[in-house]
Amino acid sequence: MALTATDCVLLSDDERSTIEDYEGGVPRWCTGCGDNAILTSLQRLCRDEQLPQEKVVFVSGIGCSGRFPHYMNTYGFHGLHGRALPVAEGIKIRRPDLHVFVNTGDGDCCSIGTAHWIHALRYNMDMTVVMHDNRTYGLTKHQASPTSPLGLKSNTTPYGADLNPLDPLSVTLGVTNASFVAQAVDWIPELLHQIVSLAFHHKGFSFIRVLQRCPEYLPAFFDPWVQDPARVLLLSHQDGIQPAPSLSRTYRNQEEHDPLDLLRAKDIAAGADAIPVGILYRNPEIPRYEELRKPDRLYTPDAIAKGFEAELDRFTIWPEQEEKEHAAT
Amino acid sequence: MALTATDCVLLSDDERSTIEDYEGGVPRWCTGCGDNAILTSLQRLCRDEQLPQEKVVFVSGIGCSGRFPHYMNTYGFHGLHGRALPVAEGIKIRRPDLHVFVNTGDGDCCSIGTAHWIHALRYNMDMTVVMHDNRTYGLTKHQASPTSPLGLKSNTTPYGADLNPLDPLSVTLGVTNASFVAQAVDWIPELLHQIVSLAFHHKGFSFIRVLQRCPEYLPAFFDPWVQDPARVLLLSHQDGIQPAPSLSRTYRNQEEHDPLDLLRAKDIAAGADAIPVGILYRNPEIPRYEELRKPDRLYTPDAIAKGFEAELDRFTIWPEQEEKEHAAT
Amino acid sequence: MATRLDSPPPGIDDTATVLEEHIIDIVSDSGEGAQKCGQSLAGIAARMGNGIWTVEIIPAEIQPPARSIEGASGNRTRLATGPVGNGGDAADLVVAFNEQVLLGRLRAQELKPGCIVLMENMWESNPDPEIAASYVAVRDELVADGYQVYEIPMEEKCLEYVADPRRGKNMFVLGLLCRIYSLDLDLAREQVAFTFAKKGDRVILPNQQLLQAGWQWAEESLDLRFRIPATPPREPRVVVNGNTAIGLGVMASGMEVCAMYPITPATSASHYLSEIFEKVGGVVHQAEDEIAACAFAIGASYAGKCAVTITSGPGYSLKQEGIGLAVMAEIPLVIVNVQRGGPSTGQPTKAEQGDLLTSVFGSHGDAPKVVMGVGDIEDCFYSIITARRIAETFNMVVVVLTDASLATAQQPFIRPRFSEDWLAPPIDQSPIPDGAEPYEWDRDSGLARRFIPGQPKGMHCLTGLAHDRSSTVAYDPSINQEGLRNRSMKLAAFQKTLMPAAVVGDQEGELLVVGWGSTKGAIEEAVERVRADGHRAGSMHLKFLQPMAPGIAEAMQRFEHVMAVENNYCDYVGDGLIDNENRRYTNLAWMLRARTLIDIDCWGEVRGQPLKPGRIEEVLREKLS
Amino acid sequence: MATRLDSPPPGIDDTATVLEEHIIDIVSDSGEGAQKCGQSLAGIAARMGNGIWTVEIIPAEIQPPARSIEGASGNRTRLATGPVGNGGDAADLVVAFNEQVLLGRLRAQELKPGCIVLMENMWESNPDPEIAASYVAVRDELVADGYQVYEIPMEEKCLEYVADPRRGKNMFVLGLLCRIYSLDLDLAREQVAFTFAKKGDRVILPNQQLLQAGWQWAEESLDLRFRIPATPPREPRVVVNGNTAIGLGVMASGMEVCAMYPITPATSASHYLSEIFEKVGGVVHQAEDEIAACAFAIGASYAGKCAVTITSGPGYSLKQEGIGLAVMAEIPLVIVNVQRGGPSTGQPTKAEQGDLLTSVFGSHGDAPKVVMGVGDIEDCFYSIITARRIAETFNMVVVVLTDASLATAQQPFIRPRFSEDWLAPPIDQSPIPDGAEPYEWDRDSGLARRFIPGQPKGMHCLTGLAHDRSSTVAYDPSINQEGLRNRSMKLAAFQKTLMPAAVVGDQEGELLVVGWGSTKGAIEEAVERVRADGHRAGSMHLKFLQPMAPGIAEAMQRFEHVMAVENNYCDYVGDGLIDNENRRYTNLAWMLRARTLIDIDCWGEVRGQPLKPGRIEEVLREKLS
Ligand SMILES: Cc1ncc(C[n+]2csc(CCOP(=O)(O)OP(=O)(O)O)c2C)c(N)n1
Ligand SMILES: Cc1ncc(C[n+]2csc(CCOP(=O)(O)OP(=O)(O)O)c2C)c(N)n1
Ligand code: SF4
Ligand code: SF4
Ligand SMILES: [Mg+2]
Ligand SMILES: [Mg+2]
Repeated sequence: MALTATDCVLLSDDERSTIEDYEGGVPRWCTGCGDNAILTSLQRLCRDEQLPQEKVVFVSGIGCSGRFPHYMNTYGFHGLHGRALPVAEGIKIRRPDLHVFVNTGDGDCCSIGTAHWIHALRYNMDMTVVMHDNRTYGLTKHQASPTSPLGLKSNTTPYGADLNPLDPLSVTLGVTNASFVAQAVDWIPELLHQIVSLAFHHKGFSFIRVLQRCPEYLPAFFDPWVQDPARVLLLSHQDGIQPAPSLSRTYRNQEEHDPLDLLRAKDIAAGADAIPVGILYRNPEIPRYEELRKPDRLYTPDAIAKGFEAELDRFTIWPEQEEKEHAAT
Repeated sequence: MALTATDCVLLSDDERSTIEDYEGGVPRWCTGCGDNAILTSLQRLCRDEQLPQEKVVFVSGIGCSGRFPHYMNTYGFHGLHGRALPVAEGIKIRRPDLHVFVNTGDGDCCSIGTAHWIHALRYNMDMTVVMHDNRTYGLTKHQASPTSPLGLKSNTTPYGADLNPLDPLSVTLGVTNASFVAQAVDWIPELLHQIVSLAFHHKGFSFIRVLQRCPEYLPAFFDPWVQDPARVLLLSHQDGIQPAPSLSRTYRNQEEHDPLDLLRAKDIAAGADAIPVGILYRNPEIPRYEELRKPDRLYTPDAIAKGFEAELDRFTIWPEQEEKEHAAT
Repeated sequence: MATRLDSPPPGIDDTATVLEEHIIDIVSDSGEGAQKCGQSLAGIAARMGNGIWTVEIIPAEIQPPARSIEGASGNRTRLATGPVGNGGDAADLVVAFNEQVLLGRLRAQELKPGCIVLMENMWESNPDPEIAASYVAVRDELVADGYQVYEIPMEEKCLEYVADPRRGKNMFVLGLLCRIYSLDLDLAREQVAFTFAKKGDRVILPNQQLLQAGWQWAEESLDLRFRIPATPPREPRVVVNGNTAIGLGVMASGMEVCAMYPITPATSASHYLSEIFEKVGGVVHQAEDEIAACAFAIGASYAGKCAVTITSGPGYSLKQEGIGLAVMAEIPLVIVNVQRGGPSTGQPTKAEQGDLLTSVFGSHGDAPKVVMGVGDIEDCFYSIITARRIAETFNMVVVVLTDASLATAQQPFIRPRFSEDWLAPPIDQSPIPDGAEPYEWDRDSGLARRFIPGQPKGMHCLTGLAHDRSSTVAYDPSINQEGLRNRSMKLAAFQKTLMPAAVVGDQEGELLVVGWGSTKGAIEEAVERVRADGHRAGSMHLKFLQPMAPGIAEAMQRFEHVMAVENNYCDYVGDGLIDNENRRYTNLAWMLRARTLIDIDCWGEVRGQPLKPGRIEEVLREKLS
Repeated sequence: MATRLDSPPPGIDDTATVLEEHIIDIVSDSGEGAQKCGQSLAGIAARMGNGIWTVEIIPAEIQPPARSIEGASGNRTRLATGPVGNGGDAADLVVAFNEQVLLGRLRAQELKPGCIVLMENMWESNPDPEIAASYVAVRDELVADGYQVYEIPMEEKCLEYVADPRRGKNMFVLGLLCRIYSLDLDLAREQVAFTFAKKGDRVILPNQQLLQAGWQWAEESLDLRFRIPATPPREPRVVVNGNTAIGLGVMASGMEVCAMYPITPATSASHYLSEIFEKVGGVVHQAEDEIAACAFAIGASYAGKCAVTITSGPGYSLKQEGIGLAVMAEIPLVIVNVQRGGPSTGQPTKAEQGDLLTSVFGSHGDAPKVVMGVGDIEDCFYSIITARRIAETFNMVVVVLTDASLATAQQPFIRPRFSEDWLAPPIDQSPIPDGAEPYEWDRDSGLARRFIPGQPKGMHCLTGLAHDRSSTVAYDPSINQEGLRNRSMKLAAFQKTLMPAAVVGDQEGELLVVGWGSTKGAIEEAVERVRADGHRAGSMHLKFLQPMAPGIAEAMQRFEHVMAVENNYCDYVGDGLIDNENRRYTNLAWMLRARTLIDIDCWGEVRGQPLKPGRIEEVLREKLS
């Protein structure tokens, strides 16, 4: 009855998976929520790449964004607020066969999850991380998040947010071993998808910040950018996104940006005017933690038995007779 | 018997405090430990500035560095591993009269305390923060820290640390609202002291990373830099450190660096060769959280009573008669 | 059940059936305003002098799909002649904006069999045949099952006044209900004005019109007339929910700093506080996480500004290390835990009392702290004031446990009279006398005077390490023992100040029910019901869970049986593999069994809802049989 | 006390006094190698077949000043004819490298009155007159108080062989002690070779010379001759400390991932594991903090690689939220808590058993998990294997409680024979049968088969929210109740597999002592001592603290008194304001009182040290009088 792994591969090769195969429960986000665009893009990616559903794990924290895995027909891990990344690392460390995706929110990632975010960048494990940045706490009904704009009136800042928003791109680019940093916006699905694909193909930790509309709590907030393409800066490059001509006609504000140019990336991120969309930084040379920690021998009962006996030998007091025998072996 | 605050000020004005006045218990660090140089510098600072001992609070986490407050004859708060910064913020928020200092280690700040570090930069509260970066866990007897050099053999990395060290300067410079970022080394006490003084006078969150020798666990690690002044890059500027001529003769590798130039600061931080010493970034214009949240009225029983009654009014159901009276007032 | 009690006041239609109480549910899709409708109804009744208790009906999801069973959002109002302390058992009358949310209430057994049902009737003519059919099916089923169904053209009627009837229906229904329950229309108009005060006349006037229209329609087309006699209040009262009461308590307690991180269902307390605290010079700090919030509060308290941190389950777990530090260093700290369904993320919007044991025994090592439960809305307010005072008198951590049911429930209570005694004196900045030490533990009470930064000659280094009287790190074994003893002694000293535990109902007899927290009203009501049948029963509600009031064991010994009733989990002997050797008890039962050695039985339920008096009554009857 | 037992083996000097046991302390400034000396001594004795127990004497500070009372660093070895399970009461013989560290032991009452004292004599001629005077004063005081003081020219003698005598003294002392205790010099040489094996002959040879020199000096200049008869071992044994045993246990249990964050005293287990785990394909991940370590372990376990996270008090508190998630989502997880002095940072290097209640009741909401205590070194090893198995069989969190005293104590035990049964089968990647659901809870046992990523047709979304059998978020109240019930049932199902609790000593009588964890040996010894005086006493040591073995109450009922003895805090009635209504009990006493309703008394101490049999004996005698 039980099928071997090879059987399964053969089985699934028979028929190509469709988008529907990756669809889980009916999404329960608000109408017009940018999370829907992200969902579509990732379902498309799975289809494009024909990922076996059982080999895919979507890991999330808590938030509207945290609901994401429930809407995928893959394995999902909807864990704790802020802790998606260390869970994902634990999954990946000994399961290189699994495709690991992470969905996290601006609060989940940049507030309670900050430490894990910084360190996940440093570990550079192979996973695709989407930060749904709606610049508020959606699920808990509108409190300021670290990326909330200055002056935002929210339930915890009824007189307006006091602090300048944290810039997740600048922070990310400051972290040693960051290997893939990109920004997308939910309202240009074509580029979102290109970015998601590039991220998926990057071997390492790919961090995508998606500016995501939350019509429920920040209804008109992104309108100025949505309505004025000049306020979006496309970062095109042969190693980055390549907007289709039709799109280029709308989005004329473009810069040819080499994803290997870290200093320029930092400068672009720090620029206040236009929203950069594209790959800010990509460096495929940075080693991955799961590779660095890859076992150089197989974890088998035999290996364990051997290693264990060798360790015991170090601490053993042999009875006189056995000692001699032991010494002889 | 009780003296008013003014009395105390007058009293202490009588006599200048000496270094000894700021000395607490006998330091219990290893001989040659760089923490001693930091202690001396901060005691000197208190003396130079004639800070009333009772108005000074040193807050620390856990680690060898965490012992710091015990050696100051001021108020001290030796709290939890990684949590010095939020404790310090809580102290400062309603006590602008207190001078708050924080001592934290590379593990304390850059590992378990990462989230608080990033957010403390963003809050930009007025305090002087010294990160004792010995690039290992001292107190717990030598495990790798995030800043440990690649390949370091430690108790948790017996076969050598796998990851490139996190660069605390680059991370810090990537954070919105960072207002003062500096680097010092324990073996150039003159500059350490200049930097500490500049940090103290900066109104905002001043972050100083001090490269600190740990002869116990990394005995020769800093020798190449200690012995070769060319491997230290002094960042001099009229708004930064100004090395004395004698020092300049030894440390010839200097760069005139404007602390307002953030992009150059990032580039310097990212440079791998020489250790930069000086002020990388300073921006006195960034608002401070305790100022932004300063009460615009005094917290007095009267004010509370008034505010409270006004709130109750919103929810009160008056008996018919009183209602009329109430409406009349 | 309903009987005429007395004659109606002049001007009031005397055909109305006089009731002692009624439970009214109003449910809609979320965003349709059923909550506002119910709250306004309760407000009007409270103004008239009725006892009320409101319960929010909250969907678990932020945006549940429209017309879904799990999406029921709204409000339950229990309306009575006298005071009420809980939301009661099931609805006598339900208003539903669509048949799906109605089904939700039905399935959840929240409706009394045969109760009155007022349904929006527009669905029958919905262009989508499935919807229309679904409406008809539900209606017919209800009628067949004996419910008194009334179909109401809500949307149709509202359209006569407003363009978007989805935004006006709730006030139409309010008018309808005011007529049904013979409420004062003038008071109702005032209430509407109050509800929309912030939005101004542009919003108030059309809503008053809708109110009037609802009233009118009921007057003309409905034969339902009830009256629940009320005693006009003689003292001013406030009507707030539990979380607002907490916010008011923080303001009135003299605390100056609240540090928090958002989490349901605690957050609304912080929302309210964010709005009001600055007006009196306080500050609400939203930290990067709960650990930082706790540390921030500790820092502020250490610096002399006693602080509070407000959270719920997961956040409470994260604060454990910080709590231990405050205990060890004897820093006053108030922690409010608005409990929700656990474990883990559990049921964020649902009621449970599952955090008692973790509050008492949480944090590694021996970390004695005061733990108190909150029994009703008024108690939410006063508990915070008490907690601040205990925290600062004993330099101690005080945990205040409330829960999701109190968070959103409303109940009128006598308007508090502000007292300066509620506030701490201004922080002491006088010099410390020579020779005094920062932990000068009194041998009997364990108490020591706290040194506050800024006090000359008080310099010392506070530490979470074991320390001696001078706050120096202690290596001597006996000093460690001394420190632990003194911190424990403070609890005993505080315990000596407590009044003996009081029993409500019979003082001796067959059954004593013990409880704590938000179940107070339901337990007392259930006990009253079995007493009404001649049983000799009483209830004891513990305000302090650690330490506990004196006299508990004596009180218990006066009864044949003792039973803890709690809104948390326990096993039942005979269920599956459960026997007396492995049964896990409800939270309070654990503690009382250990303390009193009395064989206290327990009953607990974790259905995400406040315990109902009827369900408790059943349990008591079974125990008594 | 010391008596001749039998004749010496051939070749052994028959003037030696034959002893049943002796306790030998060796203390120095930290870094002078007293620990190595003691461990080697124990190793030699163990090779000869003596029972041994070693206790590390650890200064609390990383670099205490030289020659300081708090700086005493070293080792206690209890050397006996038969097996020993604890470090005993006080030293019969102490070797001190300076008089200050000696004073430290004296003040801590660690020396038997009148015991043998071997002192380094060089201090008398120290150029610093204060030092010289201090030495003389201590020596004279000891002599006056009746101690048998021997002054030894350690440094002087060592200088004949090595340039830096501070680095050789310990082996000189080892030689001295081998002679005094009539140990086999050849075995001693081998032990030295083993100790310095990593460093090669360049280090081994001079150390062997020093050993010889010590032996020689004792032969010529000391009249102390003891012999503790030993039974040459017939089976191979291993001598390791508790933390090494844990590391070995992890390796042998089939776990593949250990995620940790450094913390004393847990870290040395991870250090050892870091060294060995990779050799068999395992990985030790040092996370950024304990929260991440716990989450990482959960991720690995979820992915089919059962994981362990190792920590101590503060780290354990931080993991509470993660633990709750693992409980809720039924992810197997082993957590080792090497307890230290609490609360808060407390006493990082000191022994305490203060985390039991927080292990059982920690994490908000109802979070049932298995909690087990470790009784000795061998148990450290096997407990981990058992824990992994329980975790994976029941998809449960298993907490293993050990402590600072076991962490560094050494005791020989029979070399384990590796068994493949210890390992889990390789992870299941076969397709899930049609219709199967991820939480197919068995009604009686609560058990469900776990789906592991990679299994075709097993796709589902795991969640920490309340969920139903298909892992869908549950809004239905009865599903929440069902989930909590099933998670609790698993504990009951596991409980049914436990053997009844065994009583050691008398099976009925005057007094039953109950304990758990590292106090096992000390309690059993104390009970033996009072039994030797004719008292009828027994002891019961609980391995499982949650759930608990059957038969506990029955066993207790056979005794007049029951008393819990623990290394954690409790109040005492009559001390200060303490009475029966506010007394706080030791951890286990709390739980047993609640479960059995038997009036269990308790005695607990928090002096940062393992409990001593002599102190327990006193307590038992008082209870028995
Ligand atoms: C430990 C903990 N703290 C707080 C919460 C409450 N909480 C749930 S989601 C959330 C924030 C969500 O914001 P974000 O991460 O931006 O996600 P969004 O809903 O906006 O997608 C918070 C504070 C929680 N579940 N757990
Ligand atoms: C919650 C918690 N985790 C772990 C520890 C153990 N611990 C104490 S200090 C320390 C690291 C110290 O390293 P660092 O911050 O670099 O300070 P240093 O000793 O090097 O000055 C650790 C892991 C602790 N005390 N608390
Ligand atoms: S609240 Fe905002 S983020 Fe959440 S589902 Fe609605 S629109 Fe999306
Ligand atoms: S261990 Fe290192 S950091 Fe700690 S006191 Fe010694 S030298 Fe300093
Ligand atoms: Mg968000
Ligand atoms: Mg360090």
